[in-house]
Amino acid sequence: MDNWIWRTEKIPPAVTAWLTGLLGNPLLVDLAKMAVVAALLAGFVSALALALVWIERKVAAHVQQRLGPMRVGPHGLLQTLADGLKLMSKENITPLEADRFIFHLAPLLCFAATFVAMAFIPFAPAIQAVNFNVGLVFVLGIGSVGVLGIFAAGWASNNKWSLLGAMRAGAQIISYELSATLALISVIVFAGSLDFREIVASQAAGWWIWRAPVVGFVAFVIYGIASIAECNRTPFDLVEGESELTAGFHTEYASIRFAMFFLAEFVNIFLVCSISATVFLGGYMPLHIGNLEGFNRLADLIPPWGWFFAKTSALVLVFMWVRWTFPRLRVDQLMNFEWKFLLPLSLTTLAVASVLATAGWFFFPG
Amino acid sequence: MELTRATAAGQPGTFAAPGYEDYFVNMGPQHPSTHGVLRLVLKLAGETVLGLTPVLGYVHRGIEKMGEAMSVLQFTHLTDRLDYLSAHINNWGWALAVEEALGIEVPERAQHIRVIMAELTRLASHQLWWGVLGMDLGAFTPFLYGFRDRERIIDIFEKTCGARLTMNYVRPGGVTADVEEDFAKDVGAFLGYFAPFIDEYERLLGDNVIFQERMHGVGVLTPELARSLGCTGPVLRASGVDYDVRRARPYGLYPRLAFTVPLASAGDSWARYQVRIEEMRQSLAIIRQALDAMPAGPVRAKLPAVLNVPKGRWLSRVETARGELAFLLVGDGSAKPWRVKVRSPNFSNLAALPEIIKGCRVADVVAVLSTLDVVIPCIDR
Amino acid sequence: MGLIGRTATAVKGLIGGMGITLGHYVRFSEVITQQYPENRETLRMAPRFRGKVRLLRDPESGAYRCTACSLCVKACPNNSLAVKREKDPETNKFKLAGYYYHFERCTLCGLCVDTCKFSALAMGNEFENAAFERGVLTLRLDTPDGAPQPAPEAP
Amino acid sequence: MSDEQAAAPATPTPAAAPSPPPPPAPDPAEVAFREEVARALGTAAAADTAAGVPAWRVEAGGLLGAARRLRDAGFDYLLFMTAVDHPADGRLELVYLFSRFSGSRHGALLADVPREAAEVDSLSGVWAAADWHERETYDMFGIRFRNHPFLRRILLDEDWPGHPLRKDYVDTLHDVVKRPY
Repeated sequence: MDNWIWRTEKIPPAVTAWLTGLLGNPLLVDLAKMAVVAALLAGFVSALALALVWIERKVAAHVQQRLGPMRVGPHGLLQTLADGLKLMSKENITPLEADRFIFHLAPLLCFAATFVAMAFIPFAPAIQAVNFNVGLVFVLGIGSVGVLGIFAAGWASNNKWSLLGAMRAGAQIISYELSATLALISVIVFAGSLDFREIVASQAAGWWIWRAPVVGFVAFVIYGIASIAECNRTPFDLVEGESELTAGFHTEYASIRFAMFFLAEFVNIFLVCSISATVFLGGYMPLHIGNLEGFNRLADLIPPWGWFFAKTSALVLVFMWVRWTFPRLRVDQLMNFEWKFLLPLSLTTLAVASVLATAGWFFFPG
Repeated sequence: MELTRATAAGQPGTFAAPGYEDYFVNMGPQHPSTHGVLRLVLKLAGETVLGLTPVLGYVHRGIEKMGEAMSVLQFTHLTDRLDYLSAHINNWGWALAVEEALGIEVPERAQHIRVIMAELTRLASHQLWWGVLGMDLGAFTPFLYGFRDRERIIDIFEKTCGARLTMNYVRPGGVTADVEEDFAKDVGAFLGYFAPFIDEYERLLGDNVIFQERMHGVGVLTPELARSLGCTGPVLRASGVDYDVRRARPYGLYPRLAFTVPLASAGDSWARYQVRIEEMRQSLAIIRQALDAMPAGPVRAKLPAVLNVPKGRWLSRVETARGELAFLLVGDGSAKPWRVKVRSPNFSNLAALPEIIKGCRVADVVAVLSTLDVVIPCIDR
Repeated sequence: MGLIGRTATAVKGLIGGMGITLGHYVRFSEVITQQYPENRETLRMAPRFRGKVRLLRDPESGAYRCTACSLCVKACPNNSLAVKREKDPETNKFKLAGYYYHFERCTLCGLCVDTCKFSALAMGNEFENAAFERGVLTLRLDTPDGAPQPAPEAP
Repeated sequence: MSDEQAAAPATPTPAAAPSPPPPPAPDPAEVAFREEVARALGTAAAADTAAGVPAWRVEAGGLLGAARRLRDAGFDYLLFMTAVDHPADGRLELVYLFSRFSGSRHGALLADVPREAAEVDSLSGVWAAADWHERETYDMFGIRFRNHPFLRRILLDEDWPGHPLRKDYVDTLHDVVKRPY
C-alpha cells in the first residue's frame, strides 16, 4: 500500500529517532515510547467514549423527534463531560453485605478488558499500539474477560435483580462469542493470517465482504448480530433490561464505578465495530474501484485513519439505529436464536468458506 | 405485612426439588414497569415464575369514604383521580348515576360532546398504552411516538376543559361549558392526522418479529376464567367473549352510532394487542360520526340549587378504555350520598394475572402486565 | 411456510421498522418537544386553563365584585376557601372583609368559579405554582393592589 | 373552615327537593327480567321495594344457595360485591351485583348481617371475582367470609386499626377535617 500522500509508516521511526536523541539509552527509549503510546491510547479512548455517548443521545433524540442534550455547550457537546464530572462527584456507595473486594474489582475488569483490546486495533498502517501476529485471537480472548466483570458485578452487589442480570449476561455473551468467532474465522480462512495488518493487506484487491462470493456478506451479518449481543445492546440487552431488572448488574453501582461500566460499554461498541470494519471492510484501505485511476487517486486523498473512522462510525451508527428500533428478546428466545439458528448458520458458512478458499473460487484469487 | 411463604405465595406447596428454598423477588412497589405503585411478590425458580401475589393499597386514598362526605357535584372531580387515563369516561359514569337517581334529562348537544370526549379519551389512553408497551418490551422509540400523538388530543382537552388530565368537565346534567369555536376544526384535523399513524404503529411494533415472539402465546387467559373473574374490556374481548357495555347496555349516543366491537379469540398478549389497535380505528370512526351530527343548543340541563339524592340504589355502567366502570350510588334523601361504590375494571383484570402468569418468565410478567393495561389508582381507589 | 419464508417475512418486518426510525432520523427538523425554560416568554396556555383562583374587579368602580355570600366556600370540595365578612354600618349590608385561599388544598376543579353568581372569581393561567414553604400557599386574595399576599392568619 | 355566619343573607332558600321521579311505566322487558330472576331464586328471596336497581333480599345463610341458582340460571357475571352500613338499624347490608355477559340487565342480591362479628359463606367458589371483592369488604367493613381461600386485608396494612368504611369509624391517624355542613 504505497499510499503516496499519507506516509504514516514514517511516524514510528521519526518518534524513535527523536526519543533516542533525547534520552540516549535504548532501554529508556523503549520505556518512553511505551509511556507515550499508553498515554495517547488512554486519552484517545476516553475522549472517544465521551463522544460516543453524546452521539448515541443525539441519534436517539432525532429518531424520537426530539432535540437531545442542548444546554451544556453548543448542541450539548459538553453534556457528557458534565455527566462525567457529576458522576465523579457522587458518593461511592458500597451495599452493606456486598462482597467488597469483588464489588470493587468488577468495574476494573470490565474497563481494563476493553481498554487492552483497543491497543490492537490498526487505525492506520503504522498507527497501532501493539501488533501481534495472532492479534485477532488475542482481542477475542481479552473481550471475554469483560464477561467476568459483569458476572462479578452481578454477584457482588448482593441484589437479587443484579444476580438475575449477571446470570443472563453469562449465558448470553458466552453463547454469542461462538458464532462471532466462527464468522471471523470464515474470513480468516481467506485472508490467511490472524495479524490485523496482514488481514488488511490481503484486502488490497477487494474487501472480503464482497470478494468472498456469498460467504463474506453472510459472515458480516452474523458477526454484526453476534457483536450486538456481545455488547449487551438491544435487541439483546437483557443484562440491564431497564424495564425488567431496573438496571441489571450495575444497579448498585454509583459514581465513578458506574461511569466505568458505562464507558466500557461504549468503548466495547467501538472495539467490536472496528474489528468488523478491519476484517470485512478493509480497515484503513481506501476504496479503490478496479482501474478507475482518477477515482482511486481521489480516494487516496482521504487519510487511512479517515477511512478507518468512516467505516467504523458507519457500523456504530447502525448499532445505534438498531437499538432505538427494536424491542428486547426474552432469555430463552435469545438462547434459541443463538444455538438453533445462528450457530448452525455460522458453522455452514465456515464450511463453505473453507471450501471456497482452498479451491480458490473467489474474486481476484491473485 | 409479615411476608411468610404462605402469605406471599398464596398457593401452598413448592414446585422445585425438596430442600429447595423458594426464591422470592419483590417486583415493586417501586419498579419501572408496574404502571404505578403495585408490588408483585414473585416466587421464582430461576427465570420461571412459579407464583405471583399482587400486594395492593399503596395508592389507597379512600375515595369511596370521601364520596360520603361530599355533595354529588363535588364528587365528580374525584372521579378523574380514579383511572387518570380516562377522566372523561369516569366523569360520565358518575354523571349517569346521578342523572338516573335524580331523573335529569341531558340536552342533545351535551350527549354529542360526551361521546366525542369519551372516544378521544379512549384513543389517548390506547396511545399511551401502546407507547408504554413498547418501552416495557425494551423499545424506547414507540413511547415517544405514542406521546407525540397523544399530545394532540391533550391540547384539545386543555383548550376545551382547561385541564390536561383531571378534566372535571362532564357533569351531572351535561358538560361544564360549551366547546371552543374551533373545536370541530381541531378534532377534524386530529382525525385526519392520526389515521395513517395507526398503520405506522403496526409497522413499527406489530410487524416486528421480536415483538411477535414476545407476544404470541404469552399469558393466555381462557374465556371461562375471564368470565368467572369478571374481567371486562379489551382483556375479555381478546379471549373471545363479545361483551362491550356500549353494545350490551347502550348509554348516551351509542345506540345511534355505527361501530363494531373488535374481537379476538386466542386470549394471549398478541390478541389483546390486536384488539386495542382495532379499537383505536373504531374510535376514530365514532368521533367522525358524532362530530358531523353535532346539533346546536344548550349544553347543561337546569339543575336545582341542591341536588338531593333520593332514597334507593342506583347503578351506572360505562365502558372505559380498560373495561367496565360501574358506580353504585345509594341515597338516603340528603345532599350527600349514603354510600358510593366504584367497580374498577382494573381490579378484576389484575385478578387474572396470578393465574395466567404461572410458568412464564420474569420478562413475561412485564409483558403481560403491560397488555393487561392496569392503572393502579383505579385499583386502590 | 418454511423456515426460509418465515425468516424472509421476519427480516422484511425488521427492515420496515428500521425504515420508520430512519425516516424520522433523517427529518431531524421535525421536533415535537418544547424547550421549556428557554421558551418561557413565548409559551401561552389555553385561555380556559385552570390555574390559581383570583378575585375579579368591577371594571367601573374598581372594587371587587365579591359580595361575601360564601357560596363558593360551600361549593369547594376541599375546604380551600374562606370568607370573612363584616356589617357595613351605613348600608347595613354585609361587606367582604377578607377572602382567604388555601392554595395547598385546592385541586383546581373550578367548582367555585362555576357556582359564583356574581362572576367575581376566575382561574388564572399560572402553572408554575411550586413554593418552598407552606406559609406562602395560604393567600389573601382581596388585597388593594390585587396581588395575593401570604396570610398566615387565615381561618 | 368557613366561619359560622349569623344569618344567611337573603339568598333564595334552596328550591324544594325535586319530587322523586314518577315511577316509569313498567316496560315488559323489565318485568320479564324480574320474573326470570324471581323464578331462578325461588321462594327464599323476597323482592326489595327500594327504588333503582331491581334487588332481592335473601337470608345471610341462604346466600351460597341463591348464588348457585343464579349462576345456573345464566348469570355468569358478578360485577362486584360490597356492603352498605346502616348503623341506625344495627345492620350491614351485603350487596351482590350480578348480570350476564350476554344480556344487558343487572340485579342485586341483598343480605343483612349484624354489625359485629358477621360471618357469611364465601362465594369465591361460584364466581372467582368474589375472591378479591370479599377481601376488600372484609378490609373495609370487617365482615368475615367462611372458607375463603386467602382472607387477608387487600388494600390496607395488616395491622390497620378498625374498618374505615363503617359509619362509626374514627380515623385516629389523620385529623380528618369534619365538614361544617
